Amino acid sequence: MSAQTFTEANGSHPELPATKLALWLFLAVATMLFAMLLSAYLVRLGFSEEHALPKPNLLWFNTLLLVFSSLALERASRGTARRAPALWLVGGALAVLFLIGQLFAWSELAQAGYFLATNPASSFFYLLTALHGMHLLGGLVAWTRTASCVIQEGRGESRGEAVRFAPASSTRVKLELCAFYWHFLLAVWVVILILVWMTT
Amino acid sequence: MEKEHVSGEQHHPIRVYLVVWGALFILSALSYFLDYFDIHPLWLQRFLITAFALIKAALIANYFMHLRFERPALVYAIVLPLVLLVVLAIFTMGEGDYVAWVRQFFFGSK
Amino acid sequence: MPHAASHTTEEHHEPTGFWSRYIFSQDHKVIAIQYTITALVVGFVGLFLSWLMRLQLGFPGEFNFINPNNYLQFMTQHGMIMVVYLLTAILLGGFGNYLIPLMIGTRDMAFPFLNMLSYWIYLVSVILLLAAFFVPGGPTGAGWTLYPPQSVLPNASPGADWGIRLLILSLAVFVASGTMGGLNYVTTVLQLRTRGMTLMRMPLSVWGIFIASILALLAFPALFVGGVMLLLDSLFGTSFFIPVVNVLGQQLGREGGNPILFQHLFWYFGHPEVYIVILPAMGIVSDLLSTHARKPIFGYKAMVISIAAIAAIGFIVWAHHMFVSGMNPYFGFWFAIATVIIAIPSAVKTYNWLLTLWKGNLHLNTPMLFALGFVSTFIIGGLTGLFLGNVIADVPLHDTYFVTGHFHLVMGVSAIFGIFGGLYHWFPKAVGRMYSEALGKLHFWVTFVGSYLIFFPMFGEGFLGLPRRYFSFKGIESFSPIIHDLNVFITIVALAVGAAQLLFVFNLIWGAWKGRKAEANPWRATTLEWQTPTTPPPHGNWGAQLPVVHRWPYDYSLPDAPQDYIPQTTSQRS
Amino acid sequence: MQGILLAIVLVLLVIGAVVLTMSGALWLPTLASNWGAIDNMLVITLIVTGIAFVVLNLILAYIVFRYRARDGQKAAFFAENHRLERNLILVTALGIIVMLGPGLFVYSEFIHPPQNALVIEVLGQQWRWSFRYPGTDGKLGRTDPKLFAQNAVGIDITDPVAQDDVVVHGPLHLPLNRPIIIKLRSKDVLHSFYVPEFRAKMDAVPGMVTRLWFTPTKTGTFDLLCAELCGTAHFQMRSKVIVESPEEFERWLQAQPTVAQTIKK
Amino acid sequence: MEKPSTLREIITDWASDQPTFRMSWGKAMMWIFLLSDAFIFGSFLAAYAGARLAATGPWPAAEKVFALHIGHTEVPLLLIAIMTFVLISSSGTMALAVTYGYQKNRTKTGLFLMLTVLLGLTFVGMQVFEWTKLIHEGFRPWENPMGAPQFGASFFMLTGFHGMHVTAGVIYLLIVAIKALRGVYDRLGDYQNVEIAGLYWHFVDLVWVFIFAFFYLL
Repeated sequence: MSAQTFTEANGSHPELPATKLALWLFLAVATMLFAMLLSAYLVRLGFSEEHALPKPNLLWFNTLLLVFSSLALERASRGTARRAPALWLVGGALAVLFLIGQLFAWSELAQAGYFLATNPASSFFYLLTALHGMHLLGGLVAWTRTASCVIQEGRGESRGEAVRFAPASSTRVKLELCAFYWHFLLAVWVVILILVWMTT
Repeated sequence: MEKEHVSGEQHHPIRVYLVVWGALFILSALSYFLDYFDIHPLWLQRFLITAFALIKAALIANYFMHLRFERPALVYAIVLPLVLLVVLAIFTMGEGDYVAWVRQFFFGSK
Repeated sequence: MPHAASHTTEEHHEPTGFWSRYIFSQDHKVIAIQYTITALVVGFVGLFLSWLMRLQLGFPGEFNFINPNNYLQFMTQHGMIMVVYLLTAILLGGFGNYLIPLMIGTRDMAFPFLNMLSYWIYLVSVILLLAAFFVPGGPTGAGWTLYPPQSVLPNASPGADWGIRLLILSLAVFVASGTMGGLNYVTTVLQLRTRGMTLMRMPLSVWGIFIASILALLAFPALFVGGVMLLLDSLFGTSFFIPVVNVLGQQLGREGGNPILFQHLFWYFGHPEVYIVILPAMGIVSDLLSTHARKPIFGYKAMVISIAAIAAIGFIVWAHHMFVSGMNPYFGFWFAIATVIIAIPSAVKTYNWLLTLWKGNLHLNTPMLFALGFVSTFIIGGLTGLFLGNVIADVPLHDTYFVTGHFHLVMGVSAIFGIFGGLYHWFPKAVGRMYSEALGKLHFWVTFVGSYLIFFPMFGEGFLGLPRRYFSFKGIESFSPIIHDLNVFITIVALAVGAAQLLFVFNLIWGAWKGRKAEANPWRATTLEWQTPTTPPPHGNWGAQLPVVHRWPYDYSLPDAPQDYIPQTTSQRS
Repeated sequence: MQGILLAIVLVLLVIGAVVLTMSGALWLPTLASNWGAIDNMLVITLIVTGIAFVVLNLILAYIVFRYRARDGQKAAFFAENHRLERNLILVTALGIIVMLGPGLFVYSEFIHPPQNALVIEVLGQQWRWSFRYPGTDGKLGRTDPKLFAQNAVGIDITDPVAQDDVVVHGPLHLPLNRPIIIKLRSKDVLHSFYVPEFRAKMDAVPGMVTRLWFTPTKTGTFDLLCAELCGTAHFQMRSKVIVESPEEFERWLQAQPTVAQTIKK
Repeated sequence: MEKPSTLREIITDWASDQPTFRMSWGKAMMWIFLLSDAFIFGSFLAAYAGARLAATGPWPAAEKVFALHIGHTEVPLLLIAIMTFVLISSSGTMALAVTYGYQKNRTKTGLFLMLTVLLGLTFVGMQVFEWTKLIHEGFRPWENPMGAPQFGASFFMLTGFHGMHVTAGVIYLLIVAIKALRGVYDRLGDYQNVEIAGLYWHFVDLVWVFIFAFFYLL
């Protein structure tokens, strides 16, 4: 198969799904954004003696939620069309729970007396988590739009055999991209968590 | 190859240049007055001066240097690497601030 | 595009006369050979300096003419010569010039005059570099990293006045030459490819050189800027990098500078520089492995993407050279994470080389041996790099012989192996005669085994805690006597390996003079440079018609093909 | 012939490397500080990279042995295998995470010194080390690089806190089992505080202060080296570190003259 | 047929066997050169920022240093403001020259090129005046009466390097202008060398925008 693609006589470009490339580009930009913020955070910590920040254990629980959410979406995108809707909904619900959990973590921090302007660590923590949450919210919008497709297609398939999505169907691509975005957000969250954990 | 993208064949009305030219004058004057009247708060002044500089640079590159009319392959190839410079600037400035802080902290006199 | 049109149809006017043909030639191949010879000559100076250092380390006190001062000067010049004036120049100037136009099917570089200028300016920079041996105070002894304050403060280190100024001047000239060359290579690759030669059909050698040229264009500016500021600090007494200091009891009137700033600028250049050296070598080795194993390169796309990824990430990892430099300690997290991420594309390349060889039909000619040697030394050099990128593991190992061993294997020996392999591989094309295989193989075995014997023990020395850049280790009780024995051993091997390089020189000269006439395509390779109508190709390369490309460059051993290779210019499937 | 030879050399290389590592002849000097975690990180890194080294080189050796050119042998044609490539990337990423992850936590510890540590100042200059201990008040007096013009160690002698400080040029005495923060200063060029047995290392930069910390856990005498090139006599810029029991350390410190006694105003 | 998406266009350009940048070699090279040059100036500015932030002496207020006396009133940064305006004007005239080049209008192209050269010379002249004035006032790269020594050092370094670019640009434009006026490009039937020179000149202006903002104003 590879021989064929490489020995084509004309010099035309290979087909690349534009949505996929668009997501990659978006992820590159988002990565840059988080990377810049994290580097600014590290830069800022250097010239301050005050690094204290309470670390609510709730954060680990939240991380777990996000991991399961990511896993559910991944299963949904690979699984059969019949089971996909349930998994898809569970994944989204877990993500919503994660966001609520983050809000609880914030309130825990606030109760301990750490606000946006208390010290560099706290302000960056609020900023980073807020930004991450916003990205997740954006993801949820895409999730909702995909959900309707999944449910429709799942309904269509539910009477028949357990079939997988056709490999190139648009729903399948949407599911995969959405799941991939979730993994990305999970990775970003883990990096944020580890860095904050280690530096405070 | 699309004809309208082959460089050397664009025709820009002179009016566009004059407008951009005028905008550059106005933005330069604005930055100058921001400094002249020492607008406070300081962060706002600095932010605006930086923002105006970026806008001016974008105008020059886009219109005078025709970047706006070039094919995106060139535009991205030229603009994206500049991010690496931003990274350098973040770290040299972070280092400068850190050293200043260390001096303040340990020697007590900046 | 009137320019392009005229260039593709017209034949070159072959210049007549000795001077315009061989000295002030604008033919990319002649310029490539000029670059190669100059770089090899200056490389031998670097090799000789390393001998002197090794003599001192192996037999301290035996050689009276080596004192601590000129030991440091030898060390600095050795590093500078090897990294910049040999490796960078030969890989970009030599291989870049020779291979790019031939491999992408064009008659010459986009700007032949600029190309010629680039070589002559490079020559000037080499002369300036070597001139430092003859100025008062000698060349600088501040290490190739040129860290201020010691590099510019008078009396702080040897050669801190004229030596450093001359070196910076030479580097600035080199940057100018490199920019001219780099502009040419990048423009040529992007704009001058022949019909059918898409970017994704270029041989990996061209990819490596192309990306390395981009790196050079974007990284050398930082060196230039750091150099200019250093020069101002040295010449005019400015204080960019010099804080309040007191040298040998004398308070200097400097104030408020920041030495670490220079380190940031230097490594912002210095780290990409490592890739400027290794990426072309990687590309060359990929081609050699594929050709001599008679197998398509495995994962061509992954190879291209990893070259590009290494280059891009290579710009945001520089401060892993500075983990214990006293910089803002929190930077460590960022640079450690970014650094180990680079390990992934590097690992991908290694896997793909191995998978290229898997189930191949390995013809172990001299170029192939060197390519295999490259893979092996790159593995060990790359893996030891993980110790130094992993921020906390770097702390005990930093500035010890572990570092010396690591970078010598990964960018010294590996890159040199890529160069040797490439030189042997393209020698028949460049001069039209064969070198001696037997001598070449001997050269390989001595160099390969010798390199391991020299640099592998250095990892052990590094674990023991031996600091680098030491003139002598006498009187340090914590080091066991094994260090002395090791140093003697390393020195003897180093002398032998150095001497073996004379074999190589002899082989090339003898081959060019008396060697057997080479066929047009002795390795039965697919890439364009082997399909030229005459060997060696004349100025203009292609005769009347430019070649047309129909396939990627790695169609080796295609199942139902009549031959085990199909040149890129062949249009049918079989 | 060449193939067999190369395979043998590569196998010998692997065996040699493993034997050399196992023999422990060229390994870190005995640890004398709390930084066992650094040693552990080195071991983890060594195991991860060691496995990769052995496996890759043996594969290479096997390849050159098995697939060296022979009559009638033809190379197989395969150019891609996305699944294999992805799995290899995942394995590599896993290895890297195993290696770097814990290291970052140790590094975090490395840059956050404990609160109750004894702060000692180390001054590097071409080509010797000086040390300053806080006196009875437990605090170091103010310094400023501009004051090198007045006294050799750049102390503000008008600072009351500085009066009971102790400056020594001889060996660095340290109490056992007490966290030490080393504040590093340099008078002229870059130096680097390096005691192989302590593992910790940090550059001294003129015009500013850098820090590192460790807890000595073994009594004895160790070499203090300079690990950053600092000019001609870089290789001779040495001193000794003497780790002794806290009582001995106190006794020694009491016996030293204070700044008030040594430096005239 | 609608316009292809940006993404699609990039892929097409980079995947084809045509020149990647659909322009002449000279123009492509100038763009790549300018990218490299941008890294030089970017590094200069980043290094200046790092040096300034770490400096121990007080950083002099640029508006005081570069003030001019008109009558008895002190006008801060007057000369710099004028220089900025001169350089922007020269960029405008250059743009016009390029436009007339497209129209193959020999006289107008040459005229505006000459005007650009004149404005460029004015800029360099004012720079020289500025340097002389400061040196008279005791500014040296290694010291200055106003505070941190890095101030003078950065000033001479940044403006000196930029000034060298302007000077080189003036010479370059002069050559192009003469060629244009003598009808060399008419005979070639192609004025793109004017456009390439224009790219360089605009870039020099673009760099000044940042020096003006970051060195003089901030």
